[in-house]
Amino acid sequence: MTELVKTEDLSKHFGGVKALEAVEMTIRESEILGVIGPNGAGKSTLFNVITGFYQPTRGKVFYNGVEVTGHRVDSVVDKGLARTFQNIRLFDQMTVLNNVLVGMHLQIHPGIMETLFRDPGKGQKEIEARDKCMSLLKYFGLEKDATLVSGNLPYGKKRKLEIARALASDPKILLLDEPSAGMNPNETAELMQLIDGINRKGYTVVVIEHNMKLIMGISHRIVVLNFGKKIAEGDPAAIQADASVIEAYLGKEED
Amino acid sequence: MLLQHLINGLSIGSIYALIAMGYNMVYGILELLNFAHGDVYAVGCFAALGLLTMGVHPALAIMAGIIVGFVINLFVEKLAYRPVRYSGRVTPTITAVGIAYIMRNAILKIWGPETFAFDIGVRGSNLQFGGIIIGTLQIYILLIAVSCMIGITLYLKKTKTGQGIIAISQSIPTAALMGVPVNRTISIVYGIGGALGVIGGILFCIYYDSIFIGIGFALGTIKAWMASIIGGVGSLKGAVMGAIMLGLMESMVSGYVSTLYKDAIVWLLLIAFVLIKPQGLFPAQVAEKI
Amino acid sequence: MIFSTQDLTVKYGQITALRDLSIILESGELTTLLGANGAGKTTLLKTISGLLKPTKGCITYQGVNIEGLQPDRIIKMGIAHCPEGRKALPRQTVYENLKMGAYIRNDSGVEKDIEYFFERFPRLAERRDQLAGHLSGGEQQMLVICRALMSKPKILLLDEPSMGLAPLVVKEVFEIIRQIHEEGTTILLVEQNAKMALKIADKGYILEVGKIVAVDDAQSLLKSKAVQESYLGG
Amino acid sequence: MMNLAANRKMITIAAILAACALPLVITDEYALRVLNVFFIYSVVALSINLIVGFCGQLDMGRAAFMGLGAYWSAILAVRLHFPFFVAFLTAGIFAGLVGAILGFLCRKSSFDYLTLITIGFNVVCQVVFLNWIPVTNGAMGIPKVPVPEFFGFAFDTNLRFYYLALGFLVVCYVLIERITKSKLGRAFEAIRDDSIAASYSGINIQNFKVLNFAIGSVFTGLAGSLLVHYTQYASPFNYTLDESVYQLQMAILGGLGSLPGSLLGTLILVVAPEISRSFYEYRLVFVGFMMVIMMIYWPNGLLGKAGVGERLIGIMRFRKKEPEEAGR
Repeated sequence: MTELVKTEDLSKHFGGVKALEAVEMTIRESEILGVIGPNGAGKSTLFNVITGFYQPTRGKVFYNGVEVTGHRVDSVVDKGLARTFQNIRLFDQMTVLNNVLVGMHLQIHPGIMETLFRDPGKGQKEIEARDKCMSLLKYFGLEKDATLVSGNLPYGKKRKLEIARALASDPKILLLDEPSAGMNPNETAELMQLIDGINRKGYTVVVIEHNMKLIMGISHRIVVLNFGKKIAEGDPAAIQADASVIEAYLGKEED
Repeated sequence: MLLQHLINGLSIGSIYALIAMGYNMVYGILELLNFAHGDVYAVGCFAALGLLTMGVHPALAIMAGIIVGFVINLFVEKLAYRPVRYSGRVTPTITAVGIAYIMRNAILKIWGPETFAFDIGVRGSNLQFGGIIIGTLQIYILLIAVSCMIGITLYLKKTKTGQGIIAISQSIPTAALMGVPVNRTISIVYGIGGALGVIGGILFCIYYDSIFIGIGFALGTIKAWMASIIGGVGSLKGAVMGAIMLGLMESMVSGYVSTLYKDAIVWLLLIAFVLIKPQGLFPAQVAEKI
Repeated sequence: MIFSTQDLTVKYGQITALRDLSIILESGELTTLLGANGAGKTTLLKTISGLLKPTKGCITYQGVNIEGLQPDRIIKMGIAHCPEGRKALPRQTVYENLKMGAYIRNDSGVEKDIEYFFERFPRLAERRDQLAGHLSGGEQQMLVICRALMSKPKILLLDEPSMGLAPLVVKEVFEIIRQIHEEGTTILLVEQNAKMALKIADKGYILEVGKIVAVDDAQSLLKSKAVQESYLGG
Repeated sequence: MMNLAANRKMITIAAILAACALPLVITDEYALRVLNVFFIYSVVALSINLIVGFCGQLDMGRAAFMGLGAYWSAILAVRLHFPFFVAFLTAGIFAGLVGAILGFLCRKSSFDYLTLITIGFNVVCQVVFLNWIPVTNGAMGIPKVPVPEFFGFAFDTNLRFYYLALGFLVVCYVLIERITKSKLGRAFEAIRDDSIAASYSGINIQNFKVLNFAIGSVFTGLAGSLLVHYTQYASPFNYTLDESVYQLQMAILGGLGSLPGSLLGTLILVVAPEISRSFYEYRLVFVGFMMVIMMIYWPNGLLGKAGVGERLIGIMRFRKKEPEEAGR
């Protein structure tokens, strides 16, 4: 299986706090990779370092064998990556459709002529992009909301829109940061199906989650972090049986 | 000659330091780009002028001016800033611009744009060492500025309210959980900021023997900003250091380059400074969380 | 019953974080509140301590309604909230942090109490004049708990005191909590570390998406499969 | 949807036609003059809206860019005898270049620094206009700036200029509207709403901020140039910080983020001082009160989308404090 992302000795320290310490991990093509660990284990920091938002204190990140350590976020994103955020980050004042169109930023190249000398939204590139975004919104059941201001959407739809926006850039890898936070069990079940469907379309998905039902239900492989270190890696069954994981979550059994 | 410029720069810098301290106390607590700082304290200075011309004893007049600065900032905070305290950055900044214009034009309406003599009857003599002239006034200014700085530092460090202010500047919710009355404490900070501004402003007037509308914005707010850019926005230590460096820089520029372009050159230096050191000399460490 | 909430509903904009939540704290008991991320545990504590305003419902403390009061009033009444994420005041020293904890007190015993905590936690005493931001995670947590106790509360709200701490430090922190409990303080403990919490608790509530799904005494919860499932997906 | 779009187009065309026909009704020279000034300032307000409203960069020094355009154009036309359209177009390019440079210097700066630097830049420009006597003629200003002239046709009456200014406004409006509705405009808005999410959509934030500032400055510079050719006099006292603040209020009054709002806001603030002498006298006080009261009760302006102002909050939330808390 091709390794899309590979990290070597990846470490990130904040002052004296070692948020990540010598993490070696890979993201393989077309898998669903779960990343779990207690609060403060360094999961989000891992995402942030892999995507260039933080500079690692030590170590390297490779995309398809090419080193991207120290690159700006937008140039890393250009390598075929998209993400969602733990606390939803939508463009609150823009319409649902425009949110998704921003997601397509790197795909649309209208040129100055089309921008200045065609009626707004009537350029060929723009129409194609719009059609693509609408079909994406349809897939997420948001087509009726296309003209609404995204800040006014209910919570569940915001979560979906964030995923739709991420997919609009047609990434190779989709990073989901706690997608089920604040969802009720029904919504979570729906989300699981959605993630599975996305993966079946050929996208590689990486999920950070606290919800064990979700992570155990959909992941092909799981990486467990604790105190910034990778403490386990394997398929869901192996992880569930792993003593160090149980300890990290439930606390040590007193003898 | 260099030494003379250093001394002049130091005295004007210490005045800027008082103004910048008042500004940065407020900034440190709410991160508000307080456009109105200078214009608010200018009201206090003009009130002092008004009392002086009515024949009130200078000490009383100055005291009254300081109280006016304190009270006005207190009310402005309550009426204008508190409602927009959590409305992001643009909204409160524009509110502050509005306040600045209200205050400035109130002064213009009452006193007009003229320059007035500001005579409190203290005329210092000059001490001469070799070729260098040190006005006793300069020494007084330095003393007053330094004692204000020490006073504020002690207030913040040693009193309960002072510690509450420091706590609020780190985290409003955490301070609230300790029992710090957030709204009242923030009001006090604004008041102190205004009062410090008036002290600085009046020293300025005494130093130059005159008062005009420009002591608010052009010589106050802008200098406080400049000092903050150099020292690092929101840091008291940075403000003082930045203000003194600003004073020295200005004194050097007008001594060796050009008085005419003093402001422009200083601004250009600052823009260059921002380019090289965008967070100032004493940056506050903030890690963005996503 | 020293404290209770009745039908408490809290909304963040459109999201309902708590829905008709009712809990009861008995005087001197340690009650723990368990649930996944986003279940509303922290929201409940913030609402009790006055940082958030409930949309509906009431909070009763010693027979008085306290919902909607400002935080500084609530701590004066004897409810201290020790927030999650080790919220020490990083730019103040350990000593100043403790003194801040006594902000509402005007009695002369403050210095004595600080000395008491220093005696009890020599690690803090060693760092007395260091900035709190320079302490390790465990030391900060210890400091934050002590700081909350400095107000001499009748009820202590503890939000995830073990979050992000090494196992050994967690043990230490729980030992502190147990001691405080034994000294008679009523405690409401929010934890992800379910087993440890239930071991020292008298009673436990389990929250799911803003609602209580189970309440029982701690021992029965500890034995229940439901707890294990909600945390590790069974 | 189609209907609405078609209607909008009809309304726009009708409005332009009505504006073209207006001089048939209003023949008063004074009123025409006010309208001409209104057209030009509208472009300034639109450019402010593009920078502040669409991209969330609080620029407080727009008047400096007007001045740069004006002085460039005046010097080229008066001293170097360039024809109007060369002076006019290069004024836009010049202002745009300066904007790009300033934007580039501030590309990594936080919100505060950008605001401070635009103010500082305004002060610097004013000092230069006033004191660089060999070039700017100092406090005397540059008189006798030639009226706009295309191929021998001079726009030398208020009526003739009316159509030039109207045409200028229409062209600028259309261009700005197209920019805001293109990929470019979406990128600006994305940066305003959430710059982190924007960078994760592949937007190079620094470049787009510079671009935004440069584009806005081109329009401001053009407006400055046209105004100076209309009034025929470049005065250093027209490009002060006060002027910038007044212009900012034009955009705020109509509603940040609303292009028609900028026209309405400008109309009110250009016409009001002409109608009422006392408004003129107290205009900055009024602006002060308006700013405070609007920010508290009415942050989305006259024509802003309902609720937009409320969400302007999102532009740059305080990160260290949670607004839901303690703020009540």
